[in-house]
Amino acid sequence: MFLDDLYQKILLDHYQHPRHFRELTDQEASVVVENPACGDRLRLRFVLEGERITTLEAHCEGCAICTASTSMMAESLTGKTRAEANHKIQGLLDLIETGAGIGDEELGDLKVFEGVQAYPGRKTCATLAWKALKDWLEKGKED
Amino acid sequence: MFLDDLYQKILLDHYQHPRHFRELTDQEASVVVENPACGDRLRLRFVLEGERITTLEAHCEGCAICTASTSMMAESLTGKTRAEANHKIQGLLDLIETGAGIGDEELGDLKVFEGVQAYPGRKTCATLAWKALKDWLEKGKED
Amino acid sequence: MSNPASPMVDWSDWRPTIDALRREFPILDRKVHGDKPLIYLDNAATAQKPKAVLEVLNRFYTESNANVHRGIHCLAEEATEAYEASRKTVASWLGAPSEKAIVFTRGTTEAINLVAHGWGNKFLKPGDRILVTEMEHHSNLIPWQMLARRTGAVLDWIPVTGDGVLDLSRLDEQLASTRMVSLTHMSNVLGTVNPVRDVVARAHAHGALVLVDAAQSAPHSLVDLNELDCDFLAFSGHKLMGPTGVGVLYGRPELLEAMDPFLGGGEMISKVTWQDATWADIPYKFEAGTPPIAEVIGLGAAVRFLQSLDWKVFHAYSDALTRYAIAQLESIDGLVVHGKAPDRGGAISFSIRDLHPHDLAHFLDQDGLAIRAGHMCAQPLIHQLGHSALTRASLYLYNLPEEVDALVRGILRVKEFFHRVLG
Amino acid sequence: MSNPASPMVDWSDWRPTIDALRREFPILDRKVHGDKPLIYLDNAATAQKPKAVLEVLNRFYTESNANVHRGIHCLAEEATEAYEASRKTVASWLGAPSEKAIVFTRGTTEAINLVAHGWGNKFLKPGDRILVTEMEHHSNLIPWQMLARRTGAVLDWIPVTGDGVLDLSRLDEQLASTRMVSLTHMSNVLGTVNPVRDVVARAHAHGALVLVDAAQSAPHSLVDLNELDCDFLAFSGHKLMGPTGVGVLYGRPELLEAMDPFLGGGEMISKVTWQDATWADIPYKFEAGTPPIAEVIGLGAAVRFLQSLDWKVFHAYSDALTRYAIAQLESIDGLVVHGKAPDRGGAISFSIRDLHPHDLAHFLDQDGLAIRAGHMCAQPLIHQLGHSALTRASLYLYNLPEEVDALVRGILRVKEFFHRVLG
Ligand SMILES: Cc1ncc(COP(=O)(O)O)c(C=O)c1O
Ligand SMILES: Cc1ncc(COP(=O)(O)O)c(C=O)c1O
Repeated sequence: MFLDDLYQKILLDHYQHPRHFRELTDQEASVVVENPACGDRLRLRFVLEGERITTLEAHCEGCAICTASTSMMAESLTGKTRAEANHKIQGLLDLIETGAGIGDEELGDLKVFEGVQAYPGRKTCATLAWKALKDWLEKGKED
Repeated sequence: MFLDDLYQKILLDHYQHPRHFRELTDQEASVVVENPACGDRLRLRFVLEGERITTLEAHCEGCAICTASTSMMAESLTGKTRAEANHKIQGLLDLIETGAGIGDEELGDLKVFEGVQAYPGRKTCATLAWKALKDWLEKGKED
Repeated sequence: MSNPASPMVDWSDWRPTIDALRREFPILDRKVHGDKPLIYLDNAATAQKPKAVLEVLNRFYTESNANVHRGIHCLAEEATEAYEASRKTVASWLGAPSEKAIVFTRGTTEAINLVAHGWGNKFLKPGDRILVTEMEHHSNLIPWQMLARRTGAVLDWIPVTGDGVLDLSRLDEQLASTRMVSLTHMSNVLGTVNPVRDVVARAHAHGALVLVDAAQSAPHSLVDLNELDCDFLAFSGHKLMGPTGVGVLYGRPELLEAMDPFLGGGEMISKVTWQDATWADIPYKFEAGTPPIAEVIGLGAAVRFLQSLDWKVFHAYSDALTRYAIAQLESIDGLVVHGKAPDRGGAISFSIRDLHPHDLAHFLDQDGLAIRAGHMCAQPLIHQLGHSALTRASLYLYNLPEEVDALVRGILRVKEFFHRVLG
Repeated sequence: MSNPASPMVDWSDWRPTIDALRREFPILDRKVHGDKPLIYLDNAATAQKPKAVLEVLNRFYTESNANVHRGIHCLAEEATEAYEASRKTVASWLGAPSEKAIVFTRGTTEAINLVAHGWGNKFLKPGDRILVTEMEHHSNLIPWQMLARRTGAVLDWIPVTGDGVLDLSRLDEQLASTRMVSLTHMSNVLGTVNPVRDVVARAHAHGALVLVDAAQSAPHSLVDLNELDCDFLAFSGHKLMGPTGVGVLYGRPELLEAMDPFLGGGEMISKVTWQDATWADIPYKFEAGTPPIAEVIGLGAAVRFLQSLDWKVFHAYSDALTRYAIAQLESIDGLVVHGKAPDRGGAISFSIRDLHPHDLAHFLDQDGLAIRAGHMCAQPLIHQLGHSALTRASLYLYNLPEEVDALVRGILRVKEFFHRVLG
């Protein structure tokens, strides 16, 4: 199965043991987003102190790709500044859209999502959390 | 042109010199009907005394077939009883739908409409007045 | 793969018929992802098209294409005749009292919206009840939600039991002050075939009308208006081997006559002045604008194709294949099939412990298996079943037992893969 | 027949291009009534389809047929990709700011009804004015009449002069309290091309929105949103060489976002509970139910076909052919062409003294000539012109000067026949 390249151990590990996950109510969540294709629901809670993301919590009832992508985002962006986060978000989105983007080193484990490029139907799964955070950071600017 | 068989002198004569035609207002008319395909409007005025149609007047802004058919109806049914009229109406409608119907003798000039059978798009033109009278006679029964 | 739990079925009597049928569908020869033969098990979403339909479409466009109803030329007359012949075909197929009762729409969804507007806006009053069921497709739920909001009517639901059948124990109570019951004939999630005739009789006794969503039942030739006795019925062409872009609303002529038109435009008028218009007779009153002409003609061909089948054979085959598929699927550890109705069709939805439908569907696709994962446009039902998504395999007449076997094999492989990697 | 009054045009430069174009249209080889070559002059009603469109339709059904947007399998992804590619094609063809601004509908009629409901029901108040023109097709009149009745808004008209052009002398006055101007880009009766850009600028200055009915102009590739600057625009696929059953509504994204959805059902929702639903993002909010999938994909092929043409050549040819046809027709004694706009397309409506359009059309049909007779879905305009029916010949890119000559010859023959029999 070619899909093995996408569903690697690292991804499935995050699926099985998602990091920074806890049950979140809609009220607690900073954003609630849905995958329109499947109705999966994702709740994310962010705390920004100054320019730094100090807390990033999530809960996702979704597939392995969506769950792992959310978990890996939470792990890699907690403690990062807004600028650092934006850089990484864009890197991940570019990787999935075009295969290009920031280097392998910076991507680290996120490189696993390169495989999603070949599967247009799954792009939403892989990017849902990242786009939600991006929107939230952009809106945050206006405050 | 095969259409010559339909557009015979008798038909075009009624088109040019329609019988029993005069300007009728919507108020005066017993029925006003339209050809939904083209928006042509036909006004008919009937007077029934007892069982007999004593007056049958018409005005039609329509094509040759519609005008001639209306004129020939007025001519052939004025003075007829309801039963006689119904018989002739059904004869004309059958002629146009199936080619069958009452004999040539009874049809007389109306035989010209046999040709409409081949032209589904013109059936409404040829039957508009006849169907309107038929409906009116049926409704009349309820009085 | 031979599965010890599977019922022993002898398919050989059916085989020549099904093989002959399959030859009518060019797409069934398709290979995907390189050399994998397509195994199409997403028929409840849309059905594949036989050559007969494609040829009729192509012939129309290359020989008779014209606009309908208003032209006095050869092409316009051919097009109009073919268009109206489809209406006759559909009317007689359904057992409708008259062709005037057949309105062509874009699909089931538009047909239901048409009734919600044309009938609902005119006749519903605040407090009137609209009754649907808990197993409705969004297309038979949202139009009524929107209508309730417009008119102040109240929306209520017939509950669904754990087995996936309607709980009609409180129906008579629910029917008090109900003006419209709108229910699906066959669930696109649970496969359940509902006792429509019974619901109709009880609804009529309370003076309520009944709309039947036949999107899933019409493709299996289960619609007989004389038996169902419903007031409205809707289905889509694309699910019964016809083209996309076309569907049917059947309505009792006297109801259609009483209703307001829905869309305004060409075709649906009689006389138009600057400020006002009068409407054409039914069914034209509801067919505003240039209709989906080629699609209606193609739908006629699809219905004729369905009519040409020996349904004694195909119903028996479909039932056997559905039962076989359910048994095979349930032999998989951790797999639960949702919907245990005794009377059911081939839409089989299931969940598997620790395996999300999206992941499963994606892996199966790599094997050429086309199935569906998600909410299947029935979010409330799926949530009620305790899920946010399910996997659905839906069978149609041309599916084969080997395809079911391939599905089961595929699922087992995906389970093994996840097990292996997750340890 | 050589007509002394005809302008001398040298067609030879164009000829190879037009002949090559004609070869793309299988139906143009059709013979009718035995051996009469089809002369199709009813293009404003619907256009013929090039092979490119038919092949795309057929390929979709035989290779990729699946429902869109919700499937994670190969066919569903191919179908979705092709469907969304059509949206991109249409958006870039029109010069739309974003694909989100493109909503697929069944046709122009549904598109206009969608705006009348989704925008009109929400934003119009009693006394607000809706401004149309006296040359509108019923599809751009009835929806506004119905909306005015629903909301208490007032319907008003921009008059049309004897020459068939808009009388804009009172426009600014009429625009006071107007919220929506809806006008045709090109009249299907008079051929007139309206000064949309000017009307838009003045309407915007008064805070009114403008919807452009581009049903007749889009087929001639006359739509550039950057130039027109309108707020909504509607057209049908079938008139621009695409399939029936599909059309386009363009709307400014911010307007589409503010509007209520029109039809409720699958595809157009985000989250659904028993009592409520939230809507999907634009454009999906307006695409309820299974869309006309094959038709949208076929429409994309039709637009690409149009894009492949050299419009410098085709516009010049169309203009020349239209001018030629008008001159030839006007040389006939007793014939009056309605519509003298300097900027005009190839829809040519005329009346002939003592010859009813129906009779004429019927006789011409016997010669293979397909023209239209009737009210052309514009009853108020036709009555204003003093008629209850007109005859219309409408030209498209593949028509030939010989076909115009045949029309003129045919008309003369019919006149002679009537003369002879009537004496
Ligand atoms: C100017 C104009 N507007 C609207 C329409 C309606 O288009 P459709 O019937 O495809 O919805 C037409 C064609 O019939 C037209 O010519
Ligand atoms: C039960 C049921 N109702 C309604 C629909 C809606 O049909 P369409 O999307 O063709 O309008 C579907 C299919 O999607 C269905 O399965």
